[in-house]
Amino acid sequence: MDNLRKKAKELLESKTVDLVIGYENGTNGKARAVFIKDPEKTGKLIYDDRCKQNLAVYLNKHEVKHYGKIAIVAPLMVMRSVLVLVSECQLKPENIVVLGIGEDGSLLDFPSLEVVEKYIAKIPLGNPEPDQVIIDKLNAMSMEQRREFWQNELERCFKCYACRAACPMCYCLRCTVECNQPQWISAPAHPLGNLEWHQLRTMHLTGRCVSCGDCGRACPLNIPIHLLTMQQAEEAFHMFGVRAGTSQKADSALSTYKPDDKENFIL
Amino acid sequence: MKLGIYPGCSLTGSARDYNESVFAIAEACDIQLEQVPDWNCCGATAAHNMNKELSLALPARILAQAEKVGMTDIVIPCAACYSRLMVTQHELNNDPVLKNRVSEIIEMDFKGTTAILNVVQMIDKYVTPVLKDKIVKNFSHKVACYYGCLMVRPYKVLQYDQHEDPQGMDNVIRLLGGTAIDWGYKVECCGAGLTMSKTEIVGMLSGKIVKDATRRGAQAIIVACPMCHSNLDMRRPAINEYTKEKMDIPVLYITDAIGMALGIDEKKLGLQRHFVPVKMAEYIPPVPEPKKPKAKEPINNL
Amino acid sequence: MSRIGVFVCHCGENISATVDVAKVADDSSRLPGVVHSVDYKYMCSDPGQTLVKEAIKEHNLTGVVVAACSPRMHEPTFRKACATAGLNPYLSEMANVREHCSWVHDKGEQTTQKAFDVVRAMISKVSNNGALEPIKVPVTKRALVVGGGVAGIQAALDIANCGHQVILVERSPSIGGHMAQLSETFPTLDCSQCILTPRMVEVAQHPNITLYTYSEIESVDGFIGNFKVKIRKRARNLDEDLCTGCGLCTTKCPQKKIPSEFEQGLGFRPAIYTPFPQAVPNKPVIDHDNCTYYKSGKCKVCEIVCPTKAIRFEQEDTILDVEIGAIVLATGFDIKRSDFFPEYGKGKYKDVIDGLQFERLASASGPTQGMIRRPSDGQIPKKIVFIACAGSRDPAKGIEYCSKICCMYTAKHAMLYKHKVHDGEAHVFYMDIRAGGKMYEEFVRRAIVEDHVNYTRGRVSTIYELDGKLIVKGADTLLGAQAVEIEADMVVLATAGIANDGSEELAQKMHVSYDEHKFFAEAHPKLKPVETNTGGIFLAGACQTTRDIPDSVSMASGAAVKVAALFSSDLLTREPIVARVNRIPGPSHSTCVGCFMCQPVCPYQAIEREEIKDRAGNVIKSLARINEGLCQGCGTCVALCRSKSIDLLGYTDNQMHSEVLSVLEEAFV
Amino acid sequence: MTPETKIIDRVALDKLYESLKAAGNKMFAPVFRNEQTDFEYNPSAAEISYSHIQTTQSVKNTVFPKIENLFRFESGQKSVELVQIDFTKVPRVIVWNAHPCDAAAFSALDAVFNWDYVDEIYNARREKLVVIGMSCIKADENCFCTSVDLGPGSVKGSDILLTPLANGKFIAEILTDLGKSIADENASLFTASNGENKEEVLAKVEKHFSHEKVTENLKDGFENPFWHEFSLRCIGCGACAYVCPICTCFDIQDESKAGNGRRLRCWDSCGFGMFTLHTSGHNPREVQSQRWRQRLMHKFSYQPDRNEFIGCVGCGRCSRACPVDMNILEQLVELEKIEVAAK
Amino acid sequence: MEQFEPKLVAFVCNWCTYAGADLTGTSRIKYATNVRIIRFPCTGRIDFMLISKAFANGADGVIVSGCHPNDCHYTSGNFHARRRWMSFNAMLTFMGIDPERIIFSWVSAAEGAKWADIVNQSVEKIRKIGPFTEYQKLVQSGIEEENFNG
Repeated sequence: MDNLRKKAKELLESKTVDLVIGYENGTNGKARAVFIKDPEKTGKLIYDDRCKQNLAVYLNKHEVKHYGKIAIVAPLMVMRSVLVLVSECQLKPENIVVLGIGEDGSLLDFPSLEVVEKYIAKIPLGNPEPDQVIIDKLNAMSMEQRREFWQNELERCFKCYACRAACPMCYCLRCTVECNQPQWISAPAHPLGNLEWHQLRTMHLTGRCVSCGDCGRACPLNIPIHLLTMQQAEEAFHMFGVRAGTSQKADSALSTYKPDDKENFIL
Repeated sequence: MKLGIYPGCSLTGSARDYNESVFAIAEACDIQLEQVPDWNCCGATAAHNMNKELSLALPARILAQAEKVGMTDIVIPCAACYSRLMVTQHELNNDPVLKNRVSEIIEMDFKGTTAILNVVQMIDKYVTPVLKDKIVKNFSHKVACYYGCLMVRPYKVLQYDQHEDPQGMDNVIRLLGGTAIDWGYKVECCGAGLTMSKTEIVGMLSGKIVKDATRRGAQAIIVACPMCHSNLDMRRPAINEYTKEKMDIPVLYITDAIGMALGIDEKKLGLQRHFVPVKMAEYIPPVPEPKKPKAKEPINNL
Repeated sequence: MSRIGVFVCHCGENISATVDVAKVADDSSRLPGVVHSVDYKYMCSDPGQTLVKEAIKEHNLTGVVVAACSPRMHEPTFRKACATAGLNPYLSEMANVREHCSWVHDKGEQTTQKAFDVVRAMISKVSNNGALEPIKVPVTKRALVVGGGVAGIQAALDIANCGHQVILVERSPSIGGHMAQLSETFPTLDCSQCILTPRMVEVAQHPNITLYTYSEIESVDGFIGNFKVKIRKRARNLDEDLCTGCGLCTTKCPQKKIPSEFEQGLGFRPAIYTPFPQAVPNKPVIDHDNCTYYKSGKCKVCEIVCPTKAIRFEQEDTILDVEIGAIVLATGFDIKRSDFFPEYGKGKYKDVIDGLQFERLASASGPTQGMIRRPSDGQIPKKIVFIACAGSRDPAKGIEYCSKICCMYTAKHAMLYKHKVHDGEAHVFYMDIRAGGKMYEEFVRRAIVEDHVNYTRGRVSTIYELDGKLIVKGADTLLGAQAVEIEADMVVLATAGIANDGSEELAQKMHVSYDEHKFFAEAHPKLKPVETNTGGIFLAGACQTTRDIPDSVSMASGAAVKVAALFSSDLLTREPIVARVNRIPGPSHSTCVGCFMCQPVCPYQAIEREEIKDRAGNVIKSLARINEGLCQGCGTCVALCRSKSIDLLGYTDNQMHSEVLSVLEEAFV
Repeated sequence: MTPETKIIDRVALDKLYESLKAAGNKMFAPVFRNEQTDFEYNPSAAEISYSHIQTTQSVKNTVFPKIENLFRFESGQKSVELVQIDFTKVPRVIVWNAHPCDAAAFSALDAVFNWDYVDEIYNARREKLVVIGMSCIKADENCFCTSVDLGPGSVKGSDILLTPLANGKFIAEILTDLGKSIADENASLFTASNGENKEEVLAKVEKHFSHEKVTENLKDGFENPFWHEFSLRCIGCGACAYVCPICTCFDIQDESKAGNGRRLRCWDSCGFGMFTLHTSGHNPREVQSQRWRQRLMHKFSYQPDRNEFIGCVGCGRCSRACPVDMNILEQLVELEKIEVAAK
Repeated sequence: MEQFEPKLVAFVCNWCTYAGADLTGTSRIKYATNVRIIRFPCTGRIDFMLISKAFANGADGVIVSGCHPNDCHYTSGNFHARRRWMSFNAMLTFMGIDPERIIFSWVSAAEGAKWADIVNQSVEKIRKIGPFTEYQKLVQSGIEEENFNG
């Protein structure tokens, strides 16, 4: 943590970056995002187990982008999100400094995104264990049971779009749900509208989700929607061998193909 | 420097000499070789002819044992063992389902992260960097380096050396002050496991190897595989039967050559255990003659 | 509110026999937006079309639905009819009630219901149609041919003979390509240079062809009909207008021992040289790497001896900017060299040579004046082993494909050898003999039967040198994989044909896709073999895959016709079925967020980056833009776009959405 | 009427619930499920939670549901016909076990839905609503009812307010005629009060700030850099608005198939970027700080100004629901402190 | 009991399956009337949401068909589509919506008979599975509940 603060301070003092995004102590024992411009305030920075939010979401935010070059405290999911955002032209590599956080909480030195790529290449990627356990459980259920499970869960959704807002990959200016010519998604939060919305979100994140789980954490109604995108992340890996957020190149699962992609359902 | 070593069956039996020379040069170069704890048979040829899962499970268990005690690099002097472990690691790392299945079979977690080294790779990585200062006496001999099959093939899996014309041992010999000849049988078959059942075939195949090396003036054949060694060395009667003349070219392990250059006692290298006595005169390569311009004339001047 | 006219066709009895057409027309007339609905015997007939035209005028229709046969049949007919009546042709749609309904179902309520459902869906779609205007793109009638081998020469001549300007760019100092290096050609054994050189001269003299040799493509911008190309003309270091090609400089150059590229390293050339005597243009270039002057600052012998004082040591590369309407890529191929094969000596045995080297040995103008002599000592080899498929069809070597030309030239080589060395022995190791082509199989048979070439079906595992001989170890698979060992004097490897050096970079400059082996990719393997996915760029010859001379020449003529067709009018008219990125008022300008994930999806490289700038010129936003000249209207980008910022004209989201909803509106019977 | 105080024990309370449910009332009561406590329609008495501090959602759903069908329409070839909803069929809903903050929120909703336009369906639902409140004996760090003139035992908005006692019994304050009629119908379930004092059991909720001061500070606080600083963290979701008992923003959606359909009123949030986007492309609230400012200004400046009440009951739900720890209490405390720079 | 007649929509590409279905017609091969064909330029154009929309609007089954791999008129539209369907199928399966109701196929312009087979098989299959009540129920639920009854 001291290393992190020191490094952040250095970056701000040397004007290498204009802003540091990290975690601070929030209210009621929570950790939360903090935006530091003043090198003297880097003492606020913390990193511990409570720091779960995917800070990359702020890299899309107009007000935050405005600051210029940004250093971001980046545990694995943030690193991966940064790579996705770079690959999707939402972030210029020269505008970001990744303050990597290793699995043991130590500060990792990433002089460039290429080194981030190399680091990620060495790490086993996948869904967080507890989530994968639930996914496996769901996959072991019958189709009917799964349908019931999701119907009960999704029915409760009131479409506050916290899932969308929390996701770094949901940066569209106009989301498909806001498109009414044609009305692709039923806007009201009724069961059909909710199903359509979550199908859309899941498909749009297929091959792009970095399994951070922030959508699920953001949901005020505790609907485990993160399982949907996480399951797709695994599927994309199994089917296409692609994991999101491993390179700066634009090669996500659904915008590329292989002539010999294997499926077993097309007659 | 501490490395793991997997001896397999032959190094503790018929290839004791190889084992001795590997340990001897390791010691001379401050490499501590530590056996993989509680190792088992690699399965060799038998297992993969019978049961695929078994053929993978046996080497996987060896590797898992090494992983368990935190060995990151293991040396495998026997080319057959090397091949089996490499193939297993390659197959399992490319098939997560199979990997899980094998992990279940061996009831151990198999990660597949071990660096597996054959003897020449070990020499390249840990011996050659320190070799220069340790050479007592140049290995001034003209030799034929023989690689056989399993050290370089299948290339897809091993990705080691240029498989059709490997140079690993040739380079080591040059470094020791010796001369490595260019010959035609570097990667030919020695007859391998037919040594028991069809000795005459081994006689023929190994005979061709020994003969080619001899007629090109090699003073010794250098190998890095206990099977190759036993066929070329121990099967000399069968070879002589084929060649119709007595071949007396000795067969050395690459580690023997290094050991000799390092001045290690012959007994310590196990040379006395070889069937063909290790006797070689010194060989000084001729200084290349000055270029005759005539010989270099282009053919359009013919 | 739309004013739609519905026209239901009987198609004689083809439709009316199973569909109650009157009911369909009647039910349709009650649908919202429909102001006119009739049925008629033959809608496509003149009176039928007149019905449509008159209704458009009379009812002031804003959309037309013709329920008849497949749109693949008559869509153009009715679009034209609408246009004559003053209705935008893209405001008409066809409901397929014949191929998809009356012909595949029995007479009955369901069939009529289906016909009505389809009509209703099309009414719904057409109410969302927009008027579209065909896209007109101006065409610069000047072609660029890249590569001056036989394919490039043929393409350039064909285009030039159509009366269009052609710029032919060749990287080496002379045109001619590999064909100029060949001794004789199969299956006729006529002299390659004899048939090629007249063509080379024709190129040089053609008034419509501008030839740039020793030149390369620097960059390519623009799109079909409107390319902007930069050509780097490398310095020859002489004034080409003054040089007469007398060749005095080349004979006086003190550097004489530079391995000749043209002779495949078997002969030498000076530092100022023309690659071969018949070179076009017959003007030398100076090879800086080997020239004494450039290395030491002294010499200038060529300058001194030049009778016209044409040498220019200080000359620099020039960049030419040209406007081009169409491009033909004819950059040819290369072959693997013997050093690619460690099992065959990895290039260390001088007498293991490749096919092109053998061509030079066999060529009357080659380093041995056509005598077959082995490179190591100049002796005439008494036994030659030819190895076909050296590298080809070998996944272990990363070359899975068949190089296609080797079977034939190996037969030719063996035959030429036997013709020149009567007591010689020729052995060929092959995997299969692929001699498909006119007179090809006969040619191979001739080699075997008349010239007694020994063909052995099997691979060669290794070659090593022993006592001045090359020991070739192989297997004869037709004799039960028996081991074969031949002591040869020389070995000729029919090495795999590969993509030419630099083809990847060129493809990237051209925005042309290429396959895993770096050969350029055709637009469609069967139906668009000479087109690329980039409009206006065509392929000729072996740059697409290795091919022989007749194939290359036919392909070149094919590409030339494509160019000529493109140049046949001043404006290129394209169907306006193209994708478009939406634009909205600022500050957003478009709902596109510029993720550019659509870019790799587009098979035509039609998606460009558009930068929106503020008044001060600062880029405030990057977004995707579809180049309408390149877009072919597949719509893959549309379905991929998450923010629904791209739409496909003619198949818009609104149109497709309303069609789907409408077709499901009523319960099927 | 003059409030009466009675006592009811837990068994009788469950009986009261069941009998009201049996009488055909739609009961809206909190239940612990999916690791959270939230209101549901018609749970059984046994399922009802009495131990929670706060439910995830408020009770505004009963009068301002997340989707409200306003009317239907059917179209012929030429014209469109409207089919009105029969509001008289609105069922009686009894909010059971609502904390005082929720009960108090209804008066704010009443004001909004009757301010310039009298909302028929809202009023139809509101008239049929009964609120059985429950005083708070527990509170947490997010609760701040006392700072907005309410309290853990506040009677505002309840028809009957229950207060749990240490002995397991409940004080029942019968506050309105409606409350009285329910008590009277079930008189046997209640016993007389022995002067139990509810103040003794109520949760202690500290007063954190003066809302008057906040309102005053906000008057000139429109351009304060505070908004930018505090909202940098906000990701612009609608969670706070959706769980708020007073937020009433809505969006109108038509859903139709084959020309027939319905017009729906759905929840919306001023926190969404599209909320104020004009067709012209101009967005008066272009960035999140302006939207966040709108949220707080609306509650603590505009509404006090227009309707003379604060748009906040201190329930703390938004702070709990916020995925990024935008803590409203923290910010209000700050707002109270800031000195508005003189212009 | 009357036989259940399923409603199917077919999303097909213009160049292969639409032409193939034309050939079915020209060859006069009969097939079930339950399918309505919608023409797209390419399978790459088909948005997965359209499939959802079809179900939401009463379809019991959807056929999606285009050019065989490597035969796409636009070279790669069907390859992209294939990845999209693979992902979509995986998602539906995980959500407990049986993707059996979507029939994917490659039908070339020469496969008129195959088209008839695909339609007939699909209709039979969906007839056996029955009406898509789970989805259609979703469409009706939600609002009535919030209104007055239930």
